[in-house]
Amino acid sequence: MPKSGQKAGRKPVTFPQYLVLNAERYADRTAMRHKSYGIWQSWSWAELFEEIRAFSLGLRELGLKKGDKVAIVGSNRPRLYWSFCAIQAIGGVPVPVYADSVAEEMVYVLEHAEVVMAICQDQEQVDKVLTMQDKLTSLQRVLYDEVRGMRDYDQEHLFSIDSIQARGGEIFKSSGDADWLEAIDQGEGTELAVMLYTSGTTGRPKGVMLSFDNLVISALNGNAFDHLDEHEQTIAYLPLAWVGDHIFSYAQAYTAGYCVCCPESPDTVTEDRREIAPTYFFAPPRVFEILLTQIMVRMEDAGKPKKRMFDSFMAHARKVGEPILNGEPVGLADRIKYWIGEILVYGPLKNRMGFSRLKVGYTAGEAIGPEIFRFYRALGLNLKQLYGQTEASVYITAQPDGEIRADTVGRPSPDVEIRIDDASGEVLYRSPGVFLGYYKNDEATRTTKTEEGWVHTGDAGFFDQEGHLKIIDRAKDVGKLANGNLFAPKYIENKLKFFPNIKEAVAFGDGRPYCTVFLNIDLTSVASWAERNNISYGSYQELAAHPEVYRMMEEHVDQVNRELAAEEMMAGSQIHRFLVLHKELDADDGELTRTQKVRRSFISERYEPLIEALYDGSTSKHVETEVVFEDGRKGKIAATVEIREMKEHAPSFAKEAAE
Amino acid sequence: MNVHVHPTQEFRFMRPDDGIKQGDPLLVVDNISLSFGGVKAITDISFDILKGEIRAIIGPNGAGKTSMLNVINGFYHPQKGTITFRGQKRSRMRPHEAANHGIARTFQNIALFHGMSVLDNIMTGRITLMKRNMLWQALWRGPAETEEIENREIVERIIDFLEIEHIRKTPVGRLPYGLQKRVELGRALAAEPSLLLLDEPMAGMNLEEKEDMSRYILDVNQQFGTTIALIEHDMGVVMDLSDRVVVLDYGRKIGDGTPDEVRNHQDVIDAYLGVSHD
Amino acid sequence: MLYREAGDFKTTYRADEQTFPIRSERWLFWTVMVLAFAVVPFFINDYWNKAVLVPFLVWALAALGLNILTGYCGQVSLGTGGFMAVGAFACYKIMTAFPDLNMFIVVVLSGFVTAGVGILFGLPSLRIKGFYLAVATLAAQFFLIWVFNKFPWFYNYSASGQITAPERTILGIAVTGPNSLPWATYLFCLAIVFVFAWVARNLTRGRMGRSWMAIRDMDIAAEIIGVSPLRAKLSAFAVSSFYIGMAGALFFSVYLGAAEVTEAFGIDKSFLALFMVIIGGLGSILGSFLGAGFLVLLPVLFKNIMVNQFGWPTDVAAHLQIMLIGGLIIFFLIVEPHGLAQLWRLTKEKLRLWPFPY
Amino acid sequence: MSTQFLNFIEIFINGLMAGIMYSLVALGFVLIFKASGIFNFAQGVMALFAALTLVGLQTGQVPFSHLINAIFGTDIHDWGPGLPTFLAILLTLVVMIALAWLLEKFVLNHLINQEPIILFMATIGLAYFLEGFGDLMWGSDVKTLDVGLPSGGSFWWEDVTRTWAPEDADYWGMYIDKLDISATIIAVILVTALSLFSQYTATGRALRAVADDHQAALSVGISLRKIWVIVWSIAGFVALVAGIMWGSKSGVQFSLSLIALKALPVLILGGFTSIPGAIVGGLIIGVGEKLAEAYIGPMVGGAIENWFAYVVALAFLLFRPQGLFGDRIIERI
Repeated sequence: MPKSGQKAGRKPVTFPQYLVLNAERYADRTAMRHKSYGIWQSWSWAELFEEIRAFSLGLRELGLKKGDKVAIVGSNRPRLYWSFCAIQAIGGVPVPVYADSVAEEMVYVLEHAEVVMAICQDQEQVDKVLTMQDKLTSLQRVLYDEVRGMRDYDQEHLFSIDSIQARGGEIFKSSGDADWLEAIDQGEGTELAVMLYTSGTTGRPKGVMLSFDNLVISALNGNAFDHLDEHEQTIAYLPLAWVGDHIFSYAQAYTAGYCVCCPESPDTVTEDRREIAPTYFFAPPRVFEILLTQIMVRMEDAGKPKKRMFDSFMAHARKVGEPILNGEPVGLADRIKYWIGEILVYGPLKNRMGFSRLKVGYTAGEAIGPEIFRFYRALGLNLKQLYGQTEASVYITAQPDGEIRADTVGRPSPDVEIRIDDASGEVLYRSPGVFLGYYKNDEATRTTKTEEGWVHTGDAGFFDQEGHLKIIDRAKDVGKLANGNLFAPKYIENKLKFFPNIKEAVAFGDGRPYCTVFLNIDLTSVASWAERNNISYGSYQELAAHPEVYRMMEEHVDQVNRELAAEEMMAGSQIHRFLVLHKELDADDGELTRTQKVRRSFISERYEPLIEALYDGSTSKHVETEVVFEDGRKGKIAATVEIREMKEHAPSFAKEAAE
Repeated sequence: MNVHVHPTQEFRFMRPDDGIKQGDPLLVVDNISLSFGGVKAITDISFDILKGEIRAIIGPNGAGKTSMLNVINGFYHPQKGTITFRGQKRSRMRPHEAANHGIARTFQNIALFHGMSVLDNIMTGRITLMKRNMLWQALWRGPAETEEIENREIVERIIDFLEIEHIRKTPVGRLPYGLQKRVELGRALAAEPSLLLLDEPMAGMNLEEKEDMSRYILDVNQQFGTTIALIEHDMGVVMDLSDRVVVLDYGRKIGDGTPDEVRNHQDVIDAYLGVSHD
Repeated sequence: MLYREAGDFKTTYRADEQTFPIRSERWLFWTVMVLAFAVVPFFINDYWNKAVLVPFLVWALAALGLNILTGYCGQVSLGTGGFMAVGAFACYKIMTAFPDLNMFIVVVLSGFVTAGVGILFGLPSLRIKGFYLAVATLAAQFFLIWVFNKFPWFYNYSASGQITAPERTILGIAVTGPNSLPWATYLFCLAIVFVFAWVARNLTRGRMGRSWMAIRDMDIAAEIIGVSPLRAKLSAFAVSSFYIGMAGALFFSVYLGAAEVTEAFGIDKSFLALFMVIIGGLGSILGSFLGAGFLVLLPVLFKNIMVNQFGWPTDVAAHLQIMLIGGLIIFFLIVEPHGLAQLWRLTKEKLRLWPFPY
Repeated sequence: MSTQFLNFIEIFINGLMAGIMYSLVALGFVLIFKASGIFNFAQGVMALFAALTLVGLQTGQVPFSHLINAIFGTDIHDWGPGLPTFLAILLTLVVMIALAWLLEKFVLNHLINQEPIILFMATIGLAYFLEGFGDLMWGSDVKTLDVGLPSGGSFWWEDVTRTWAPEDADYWGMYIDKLDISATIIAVILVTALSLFSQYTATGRALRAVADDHQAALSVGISLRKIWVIVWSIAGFVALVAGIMWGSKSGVQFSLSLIALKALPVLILGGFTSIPGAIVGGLIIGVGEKLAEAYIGPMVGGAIENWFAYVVALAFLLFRPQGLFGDRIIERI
């Protein structure tokens, strides 16, 4: 039990101070769990305090000083989380690193941050660090969590966390922790708390410096916004180096005093989540998408009656689930049916996914498909979206309860000011969470953060009628049609890609008279649709050009146009003409990046004749395209691609607003 | 107060002290002969196994390798010769007594208990180390449960060591072959043996599984200091793993020494060229 | 579907290894127990007691015993009837020799006597296996019945050769003899079955149970990893006989009241117990109860339908009943050779996965 | 020769003859176990069922008359004078073959690859079924079976043996039932026929192949299902013969099915898979039992024949676990 050295009446402003406070106010509450050796090993806040104190004293003994940077490399394991606080208690700065990055990538971060110590999870990570030892002149010590395989390493600057903690324990026994607590007490909110390197899409990663104030105030605001308290349970499974995990699994946990659970291994997250049933959960849209796909695939194999029952209740949930969740009035009969569905379908589904106790779930990072989003909401899960950045300590906007829309990212978070740049449409914000600056990169800091503290997000967006922010695209990609209307290709493409039948879409229109798109069908999805509808085809090319497929695509595009027409900013950029590409866009052909992102400029060059055809009014175009086959041979495929004309919808936003 | 098992605490699956110094003979096989109804399986074989080493027993099919292991752990009783284990000359001994003395073993054809889960199979390996009598077990609460949990903790370390956490509660019958082999190694390790006998631990495995298994065997030997005697067909594996090799052919010993010595031994070359082996 | 396991996680090995690891099952179990102990006694009548509940409990105990030997240790026994007879006669002798002894103690002592006999007849299992052993246990069956028939000392030289249970009490309440009340006999049996089912669970979950199962699954490997076949097999025989002996004691003293050995404990009883174990599920404690319930209730049901409803002559009904039971057994073995317990497990799996098919 | 010795011989011979009867039942077990690995507990009930059917056909009973009367309130029993013995036997055989076929189709075929204990339990279920079915079909009253075999003591043998004793002895000659003699002769014929069948016919060879190695037999294209029908038919035939013998001797009633229990010690003695074992084992048990009954029985109060055979078999097994004709087991791992 800590002897509080807290200055009387002062609110804690650093995480070590929160640790001291929690060890008092929540002494017996569980602070952390880790599934290991088959059970959930647990630590109360009081125990956590002792562990971290021993760790911290050991680190100090090892020579860690105020201001020293320490790299943390590994997956979500308790001791790596402890090391954050253990380092900060001495005044050191933790620098979490993406564990899956290769040695060359890691060396840049470690070198740039001038780390003096590296705390690694296991032999694999230690090996990575040791291979680049000669480049890391400042690195003096390497610590490791798991001893497995470390027996043969006898370098004298290698230590197990165990031995460090044991040493720290001895120090505490012999000379107590008064000076250590004193040092914690001295901590100021303005001090540098952590450095998070952003994996920028271009150029070298930048070290975002966040102060205690940034993190603590953001965390407190986040807690208040979603009414999170010490009763929450969350599961830590996202990379330590990612700001979201740092906020959800560290900052908010310490400030609210809730419990963070570490899975047994990255492979068992699903089972572990089911066991823990978190009350607060974050996942990128992809995770929700995969979960939904798994559900649907497994239900496909269910017996007929069960499948019918499932479909019927899911349809009902889509109808009334969200209104019930939002507290809107719903008829008694519908409520009863929903209640039966809860017993038969929704409840079991939530149970299988481990969401039975979910209070708040968040998704962010990319746009989530409205169907996917609605599915979870319909089940009665309070899934919301937020918009955030490392530079903002996550929170920029978030959806308040009861105001959930699939296509917005919500209202500005507490204490956050937002403005939209008139010229470029770029979103700028100012908040207590705004970072101190990029480490050793003043130039980048200056271009991102204005004198007044406004930060450029790089994203273009606008507020809708209700005051919700809508993000449309990266600001630099947003263009204008020849008639001056806004053209946001990614926004249109995303809308198209939400249809399961469309795998990829490429929109054109910058400086052109109207918007046109290339479409790529999703083979799996369309093939199974074809099978159900007795449509025979011999090849991808044949299927893609099938009139029925075109008809289906036409419906999808029309649907998107209707949606665009309902939006003030977008109504002008409806799709006028489209075509379905005769081949799948492929990274082997250079059309996609290795991470499956569209390389727009390359495609415009390669399919120049097709783009021209989209604008010259022709109804079909013959092309020959060079391709690389799987075995590396090169060949040509030729096809005549049909082009369809679409009808434009009259703008309907005004009408909707009047309703 | 929560109880914690630290993943990092050093752990050795070995009886604390068997009175033999590192490098001294742990087991001495002296002049053993074994026959079944007149058919000779083993003829006058002598060799020793030193504490801390990995000793390979190789030879073509039918050379008497498995019979030799069966003699060592008391399953077969030789007509002639003596076995000295941990300095004590051994008289006729039942296999479970040999197990009690610290000899554990895996089998050529996996001999797991198919009605039980992975966890229970490995727990069964600790049967010689669990002592609570029937009365305590009938009551369960108290000593029996405490003993069970203590042993479970140790077994969980083995599960962690062999990286089979995800199948902990799966019935062994549902596992693929390679994993079953691993579970069997776990069951043998659970007995904290002084001497570990492995009968073709890599038979029927693909390259990747073989590499994994080799790593486990080396780790067991190095991390826990367990003495290992293994039979293996894959010569590459034998040469990589073992400290010393004994070669049998038609129930006789034809070679004994380091892998290099054995590889160049004329009799051994003949034996291996003269017979087809798989 | 009914299972809600999310959030039901284990922080200790004790919690992880408990009998009902799933919360809802714990609830179900204790609800059933409360019903059995606190509700049923108020509604019980003589018919339900004698025709259904007591035979169910007694046979559940016997099946439990046989399941330990056959289901857990893999030693097939056809001597259950004989061992029940040992329990019954031990009970009779103790009851008449020590009239003041608490009936609970009498039953347990009968169990111990039977355990001793069981060890004796278990000795051949060290040499012979499988069906050979099964046939050998028949020797026990015939020999024991013969002994109890031949030596009048066992039935206190009564003229009829029958043994008759005198009235004995627990806490002043009669549980045997003609004056015992249904609720008392029921609760007496229930308490014994509850306690010893719990003991059986304890024995099978730990070292002992694993050594039995190791012998069952692969006896040679078991011995090589350190299981002593002598201890494992004989302890299984002892424990199994202990349970069967208690069941025999209850069968005689509480259920029948009076018994003639060849009639009450014939080989058909051995088969009945074996059926219960197989239909219920080998190596499952729950299975012992399900099997006993099934085979106790089925004849009652048949009899009610054919004699009471259709008014058929009893002999025709009896023949049809035997035939149907035989047929049902075959049917069950075909549909689910691992018994009702496995059926329960599969259903549970389905419900846990609901709404998913796998 | 002394009277004691003559008595001994008489007991011995009677034992041998009783043993033949045991062998006859054991043979049915062995045949099925060899071909399918099933320990057919219903063999005894099959004999009972065969005998019941035979009597029923012979005497012209209406099958299921009790059940029919119970349901429809009618009062029918016989349909006529009955069939001639030969025809009745033939028809019973047809019934037994039909039974084998039905059994394969509805039971065994669904239990392929199950553990032996499950198959064993299924045969116990079958025993219950057949017992109930037989009783329901033909009634459970004790019936006499007469197929025209001679019965009663052999006076000729009595006369012959009387002369062997000393003149002054109070000896009336050995008693041997003629029925036992015919049974012995029939059993010998049956065994010879079976051996010839398995040696010299294609089906017989297939049977042996299956017994040796199921997998191999399957791989050379022998239909397991066909084999099973055949082997169960043969077992049904053997059961019929045993049923005739036992039924003629002691009447057709439920206790007939218990002769199966008598055959079990024969099996452990002779081994589950050996036909000579079944025969020699049967003889040993028969003789042992009769001798024990005569010489040990009086000492312990008699009626020991129920268990004595088992004890003999058991004692034997303890010294030779593999049975009389089994090979020594070398355990491998």
